[in-house]
Amino acid sequence: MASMTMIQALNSALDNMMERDPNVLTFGEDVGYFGGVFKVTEHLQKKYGAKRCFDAPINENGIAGVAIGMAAYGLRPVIEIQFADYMYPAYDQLVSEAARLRYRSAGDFTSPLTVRMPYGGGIRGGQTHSQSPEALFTHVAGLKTVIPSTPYDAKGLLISCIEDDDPVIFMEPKRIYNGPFDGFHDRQVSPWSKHPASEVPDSYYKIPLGKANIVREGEAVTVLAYGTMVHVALAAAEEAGIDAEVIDLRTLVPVDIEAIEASVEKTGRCVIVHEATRTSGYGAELSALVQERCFYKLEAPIQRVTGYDTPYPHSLEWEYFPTPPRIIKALRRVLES
Amino acid sequence: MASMTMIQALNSALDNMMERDPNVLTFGEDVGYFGGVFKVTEHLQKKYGAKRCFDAPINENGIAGVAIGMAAYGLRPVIEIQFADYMYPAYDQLVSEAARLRYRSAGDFTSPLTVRMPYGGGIRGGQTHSQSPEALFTHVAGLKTVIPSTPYDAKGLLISCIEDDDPVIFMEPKRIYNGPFDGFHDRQVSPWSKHPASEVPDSYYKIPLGKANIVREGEAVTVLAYGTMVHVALAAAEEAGIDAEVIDLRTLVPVDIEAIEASVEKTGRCVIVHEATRTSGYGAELSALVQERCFYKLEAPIQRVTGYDTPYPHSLEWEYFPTPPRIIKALRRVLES
Amino acid sequence: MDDMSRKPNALDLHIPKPRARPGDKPDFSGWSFPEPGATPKPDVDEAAVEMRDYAYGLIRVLDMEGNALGPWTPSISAEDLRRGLKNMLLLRAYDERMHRAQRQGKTSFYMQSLGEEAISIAQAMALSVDDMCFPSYRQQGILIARGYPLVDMMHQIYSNARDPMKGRQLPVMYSSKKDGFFTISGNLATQVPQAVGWAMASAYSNDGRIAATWLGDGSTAEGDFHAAMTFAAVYRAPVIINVVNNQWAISSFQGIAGGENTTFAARAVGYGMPPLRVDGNDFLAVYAVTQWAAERARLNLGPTMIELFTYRGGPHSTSDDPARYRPADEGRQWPLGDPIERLRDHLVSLGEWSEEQHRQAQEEAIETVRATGREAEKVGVLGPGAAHSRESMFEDVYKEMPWHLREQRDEAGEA
Amino acid sequence: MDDMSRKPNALDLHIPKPRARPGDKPDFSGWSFPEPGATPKPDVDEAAVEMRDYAYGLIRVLDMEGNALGPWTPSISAEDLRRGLKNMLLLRAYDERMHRAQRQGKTSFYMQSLGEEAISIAQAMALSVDDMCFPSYRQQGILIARGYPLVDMMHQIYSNARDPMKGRQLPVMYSSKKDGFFTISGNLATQVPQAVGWAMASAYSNDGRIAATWLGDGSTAEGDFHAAMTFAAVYRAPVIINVVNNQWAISSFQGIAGGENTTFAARAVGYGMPPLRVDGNDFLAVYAVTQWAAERARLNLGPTMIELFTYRGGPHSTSDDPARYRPADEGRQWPLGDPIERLRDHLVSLGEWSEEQHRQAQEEAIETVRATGREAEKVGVLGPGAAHSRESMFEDVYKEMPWHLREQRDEAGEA
Ligand SMILES: Cc1ncc(C[n+]2csc(CCOP(=O)(O)OP(=O)(O)O)c2C)c(N)n1
Ligand SMILES: Cc1ncc(C[n+]2csc(CCOP(=O)(O)OP(=O)(O)O)c2C)c(N)n1
Ligand SMILES: [Mg+2]
Ligand SMILES: [Mg+2]
Repeated sequence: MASMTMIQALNSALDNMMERDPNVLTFGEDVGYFGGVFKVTEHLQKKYGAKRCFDAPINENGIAGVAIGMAAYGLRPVIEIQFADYMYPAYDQLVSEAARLRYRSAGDFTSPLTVRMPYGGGIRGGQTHSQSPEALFTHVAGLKTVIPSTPYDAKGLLISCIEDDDPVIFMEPKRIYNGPFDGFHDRQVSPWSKHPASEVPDSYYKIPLGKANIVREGEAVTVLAYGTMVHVALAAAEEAGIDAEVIDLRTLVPVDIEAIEASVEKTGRCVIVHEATRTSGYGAELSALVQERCFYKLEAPIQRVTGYDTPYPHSLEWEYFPTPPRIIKALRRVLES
Repeated sequence: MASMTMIQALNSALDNMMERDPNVLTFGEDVGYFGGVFKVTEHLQKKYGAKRCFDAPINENGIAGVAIGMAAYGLRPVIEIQFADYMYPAYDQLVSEAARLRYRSAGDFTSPLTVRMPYGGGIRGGQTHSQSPEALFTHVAGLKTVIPSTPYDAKGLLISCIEDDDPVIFMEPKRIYNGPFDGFHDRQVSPWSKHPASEVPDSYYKIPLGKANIVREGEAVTVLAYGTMVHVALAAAEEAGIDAEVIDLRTLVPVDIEAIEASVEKTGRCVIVHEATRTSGYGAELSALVQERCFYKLEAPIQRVTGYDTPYPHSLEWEYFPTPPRIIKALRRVLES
Repeated sequence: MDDMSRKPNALDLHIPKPRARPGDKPDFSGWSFPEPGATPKPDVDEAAVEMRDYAYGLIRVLDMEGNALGPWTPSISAEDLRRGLKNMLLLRAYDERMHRAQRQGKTSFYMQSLGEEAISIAQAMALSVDDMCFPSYRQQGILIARGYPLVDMMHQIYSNARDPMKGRQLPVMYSSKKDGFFTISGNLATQVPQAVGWAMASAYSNDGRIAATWLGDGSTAEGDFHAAMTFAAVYRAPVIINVVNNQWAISSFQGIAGGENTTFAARAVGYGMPPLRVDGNDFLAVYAVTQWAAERARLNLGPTMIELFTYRGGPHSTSDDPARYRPADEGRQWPLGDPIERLRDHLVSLGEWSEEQHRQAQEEAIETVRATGREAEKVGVLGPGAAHSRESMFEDVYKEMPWHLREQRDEAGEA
Repeated sequence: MDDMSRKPNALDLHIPKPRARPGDKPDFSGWSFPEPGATPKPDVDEAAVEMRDYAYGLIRVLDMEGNALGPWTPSISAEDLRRGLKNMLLLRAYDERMHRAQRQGKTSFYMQSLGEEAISIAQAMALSVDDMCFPSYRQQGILIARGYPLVDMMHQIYSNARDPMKGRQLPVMYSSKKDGFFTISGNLATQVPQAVGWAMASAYSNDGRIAATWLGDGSTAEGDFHAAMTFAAVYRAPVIINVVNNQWAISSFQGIAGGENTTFAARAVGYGMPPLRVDGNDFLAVYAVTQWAAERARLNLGPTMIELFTYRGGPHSTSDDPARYRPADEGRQWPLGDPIERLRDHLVSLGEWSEEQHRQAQEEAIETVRATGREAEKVGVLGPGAAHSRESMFEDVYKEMPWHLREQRDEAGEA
C-alpha cells in the first residue's frame, strides 16, 4: 500500500498486468523509451523489454488497426492515444472494426483491446489538447467506455478493462493526473497524497465495470458526474452547503442504471455535469434515461452543466470550464423549482 | 415544375448551383463518369466537364481534406461520401478541421463545404450500408447537420447548404430516394410521383436551414422525426388513428427549438423517432431539450423509438427497423400515462 | 474564386481518364510485358534496395501456349496443379450460381471473383494451412482451397438458419478462424493494418505462422494501406500484402487510384519494402511469388508487397452494371488471358490433363455446386421471415449482454 | 497466445532503436553524403521516372567552408542572401525570447525552429509572395520572411488583446490569409491534403498560384500524408510537399516513422512523384530545390516532394526535455552544421559580409525582438484574467450565432 498519483496508479496497473500475463503489451506514440508524454508507461520498456512496450509511428489509425490484429491473434494490447483529441484518425478502426468483430463474426473473432487516452481541459492545452469526446464512444454499440476519478479507481478499473474480453475505451482525466482538482483554478491545488483514494495497493486488484460509486450521500439532489468533474461537483456541493448526492459513474457504457435510479427516486432532482460540449454530449443520454425512468418522481427539470458548444478555447479556458459556481447555480435552480 | 424522385431533386439542385456558380464543383467515389452509385450526380460530368464533376480516389479523409483546401481557396465543393458508413475515415478532417477553421483562425479562413452522404437502412445493406451516424455530427460544434424527407425539401435544403458559409453535413435517407416508405416493408410501396412533395421546380429555390416542418397537425402528442422516419411516423399516426402532431426537423443543428417547444407546450406529450442506435443518439439530445424546456407541461415521460444498440443486422433488418407498430406502441404508452 | 480570367500559362486541373469507355474498342496498345521466364528470381534474402526494379516489371512463368518458363517456375506436382485447376473450376461454378441466385431473389447481394481465380486459389495453396489470411471480399477461393464446406458458404450467402454468421452480415462476408480466414469487413482496407498486427503478434509470440492480406487497386488509396505499409516496414512484420490490381474499383479505373504515373507495386519501394509484380492470371507465377514472399517472411526477413496484375471479369457486385462505364468486351480481350484456360493448357502440354478430363471436371464442379445449392436452399434462402430469432440480434454485441440490451431485447419481444 | 515455446527458426519482432541515447556519444558513423555540387540538376520538365535516384542522394551546394558549388547553385543576389541571413537571425532571436517567455510564465507553450531556420526562410523567399503555405508549427519563419509584423506574432503567443486569433489558439498556431499562411492545426498532417486541395482549386480556377506544405518526418506516418500524395499525384496538383526530416518526432527517432529502411524522399517514388532530397541546413540548396519545384508546379507539371534533411536543435516544445531521450550534444555534432553559420561563411567568402557585420546584425535582431517584446508585453501576456470578452468565446463557431450559442452566451453572462 502506497500513496500514488493517478499516473503512478495507472503505471502500476500496467506493471501488474504485464507481470501476470505475457499476452499483455503496450505501445503508442512516445510510450517506449520515453515512457509516454505523461509518463504512464515509464520504466515498462526497461523492465519488460522493447517488444512489450514500444514506440509507434504517428498514425492513430494504424495503432488501433494493428492492435485489433494483435487482439484477434490472442494478445491483450493496451494502446495509448497521446491525447483524446487525436483519436479521430483511429475512429474508423475503433468503431467499424473493434466494436463489431464479435458481432459480425458471430463470436468467431473478438477484440479484447484497451484504448487509453488522456482527455479533458484545465491545462491550458487549447482546442487540440483539451477535448472530451466520450459521447462519440458511448453512441457506438460494442464499445465500453470507462473514466476513473481517483488513483485507486484508475488502477482497479484499468485492470478490469485489460482483462475484459470486449474492446474498452479508457479515458484518463489528465487534469487530475497529479492531484485532484476542485475547479477553483485560482486556489491552491492539493496533491493526491492528501486524498484517501491515493492509497493504492502495489498488487493486483479490480474494480468491476458497470458499477458507479456514490462519493457523497445526500437527500436533496442527485449529481451525476465522472472524471475530473466528480471533484468539481463535490467542491460545488460543499461550497454551497447543499445536501447533494454525488455519483461517480466510473463506467459510462454500460452505465449503472440502478444506482442512478435509486438516487433520483430518493432526491427527485438531478444535475448532470460534464466538460464535453453540451449538444449530444453524454449528459443528453443521462438526462433522457433519468427522465424516462424517474419521470413521476422528478420535481424539477434535470439540468446539464457542461462545456459550451464551441471548440475548447485557450485564454478563456476558465470561462469555458464548468466551474463550481456554474454547478452551484444549477443546483440552486433545481432546488428552488 | 415536374415530378421528381429525391435523387432527381438532388441532381437538379446540383445542376442549378453548378449553372449559377462557377465555384461550385462536386467529386467523390464514382460520382464522375458514372454519376454516383445512386445516380445523384448523373449527367453533371457530361454537362459541366470532368473538372467540375469527377471521380476521387477511395480515401474519404482525402476527399474531405482536399475539399477543405478548395473551400479555403474560395470554392464551394460538394463532396459525396458513398455511404455514411464510410465517413469514419473522413471524420478527423470534418471534426478537427472543417468544423474549426473559422473559430481557430478568428474568421481568417472558412470552410463553406457541403458533405453529402446517403444514410439509413431498410435496403438489406447489412451493417456497413445502413448506418445513421447523425449524432456523431450533432455533437460537433461548428458543423450543421441537415436531413431532408422529400424531393422538394431535398432540393431546397441542398441549395441552402451549398450557399451556406459554414460546413454542412447533408444526410440523404437512401431508403426514400426513389419513393416514400411508410415502414410496412411487406406492403406495396408507392412511387414519389404519387406524393405531393415530389412536385419540384426545375429552377433554383431554397428552404432555410434551422426551420422544421409540421407535416401533420395534432393535439394529443408531438412526434419528432427526420428523414425516412417522418413517413414512418405519419403512417403510424394514421394507422393508429392518433391525433399526433408530426414534426419533420429537417435541420438537426441548429434545431428549430421554437417549433418543438410550441408543439409540446400544446400536446404535453412527446415521442422521438430515429433509426440510429439509441444510446447517445440524437434522440437523447431532443429528449433532454424538451425535458429542460417543457418540463412543467409534460404529462408523460418522453419516449424514444430508435434502432437498437447493436450493429445493423442483415437478415433481421425488419426486426431492427423502427416500424409503425413500435411507434404506435410508444404513442399509446405516452397517451395512456 | 479569386480570378477566373485565364492568365497566360495559367494552371489547369488534370483529371485521369481511362483509354476506353462504352462504345470505344478496348485499348491495350503500347502495353508491353516482359517475356514469360525473362524475370530473374532473387535469393529469398535479397536486400530490398536491390529489388526496386521488380516494381516495374511483371513476373510471368506461363506463356500463352501453356509452357512454363524461367527461374520462377515453381516445383509443384501435377497432382497439386490438378487440384488447383479443379478448385478454380469449383470457385467459378460457385460464383456463377450464387450470382444467379441473387438475380433470382434468393439473396440480397453477391460478388464474384471471375477472372481472378488464380489469385485466391494459388496463393492459398502456396501458404501454410495455418497461416492467417485477411482477405477482401473477392478471395472466397481461399476458403475453397482450404476445404471449407461449400454448403456453409452458401448458408452465409442465404443468411439461413445454418449461416455461421447468424444472418448478421451481408453475403460474402465470411469468417472462419479455424481455417485462418479473418472476418470480412465491409469497410475497405481496414483488414490490412489488422493483418500487420496479427503478424506482429505472431513474431512477438515467437510463433511460426505468418499473415497474408489482400486489397484492391482502388483500396490502396485508403489511409489504412499507408498505416499497414508503415507498420509492416518499421517492425519488419512477417506479412504479405497483396494488391489485386484488377484495373477497376467500381466505375473508376486504376488511374484514379494512382496507377497513371507508376505501378501499385512501386508503393512498396517508397517504404523500402520488396515489391513483386506478377501476372495474376498465371497460376504458376502467382504460386511462385507467394512461396518466395512466404519463405522470406518465415525466415524473419520481413514483409513483401505483391501486385497481382489482373482484370475484374464480372460486375463489381450484383448492384453494378459495368456496361455503363467500360467496353463490354474489354475483359475478353484481356492480353493475359483467362487463368483457368491457361492452367488447363499447361497441364495438357505436360500430358497431365486432357480436354476430355477438363470437360468432365467442369461438369463435376457445376454438379457439385448444383447439388450443394439444393441442399443449402432446403435449409433456406433470404426471405421475408428471417431464419434467426429476434433475440439472437442482441447477442454478441458484447460477451455478456448488458442491461440496456436485455431491456431492448425484451421490449422488442413485446412489440 | 497460441504458443510461447520458441520454435526452431521461430519469428521475432523487430523494434527500431536509435544509434545513441543519453549517455552514449552521438553516432553518425557510416553516414556518407554526396559531395557539395556533385548532384546534377535535372531539367524542370524531367520525367519523374528519371528522377528516382534523387530520393537516395542529398542535394548540397555549400561546402563546410562556405563555398557554393555545382549546378544547383541558385542565382540569388548578395542582397537577398543578406536578407535571408538577417531573417534567420531574427527568427532565432524571436524563438529564443519566446521560449524564455514561456519559461517565465508569460505564456503556456512555445515551439522553436532552432537549427531549421534555413528551411522556412529560404523556401519562403523562393516562393512567390502570393503562393499559399500550409505549414506545420515549425515554419514561423515564413511569416518573418513575408514581413508579417513580429509584434502580432507575439500578441498571438501571449493570447493578449491584440492576438489576431482572439486568444483561441495555443501559442504558435498563427494564421494570416493575406500573407498566404494557412491557420496552423494542432492535428498533425491535416494541412497536407488541404494544401493539395488548395492547389487543385488554383488549377481548377486557371490561377497562377501554387501551394506549398510542410510536415515532419514523424508526421509522414499519418494517413493524411498518403491521402495528400495520392490526390496530388492523381490530379497532378501544383503543390510542393515538404517533409522536414529533423531526425526526431517527440522522443521517437525517424526510424519509428519508417526511416530505417529507406529515405522519406523515397515515399514520392512510390507515387511516381519527383523526389528531391536536400541538405536542410544549406540555405542555397534549399532555395534552389524549392525554386525548381515551384517552377515545375507553375508550368503545370505537377507536384514535387522535397525531403529537407536537418536536425531539431531544441526541445520538441517547451513541454519537452530532450536530454531524457537523446545525447545532449547530438545537435552540436550534427555533420551538416548550423544553417546560419554556413550562410554567414558563404557571404563572408563572397566578400559580401563580415564577422563585424554579423555581430551587429545579431545584436540588431536581438534588440528588435527585445523592443518588440516589450511592446507586446505592454499589451499583455497570458494570465489569469483573459484579454478577450467572455462573449467572444461564442463567436466564429458559425458565421451567424445560432440560438443555442446565444443562450449559452447569455447563461454564461449570468454566472
Ligand atoms: C471505406 C469504404 N469506402 C468506400 C466503399 C465502397 N466501395 C466498396 S467496393 C469499392 C471499390 C473497391 O475497388 P478495389 O479496391 O479495386 O477492389 P475490387 O472491387 O476491384 O476488388 C468501393 C468504392 C467501402 N466499402 N468502404
Ligand atoms: C494527430 C496527432 N497525433 C499526435 C500528436 C502529438 N504530437 C505533436 S507533435 C508530435 C511529433 C511530430 O514529429 P514530426 O512530425 O517529426 O515534427 P517535428 O516536431 O519534428 O517538427 C506528436 C506526436 C498530434 N499533434 N496530432
Ligand atoms: Mg479493383
Ligand atoms: Mg521531426
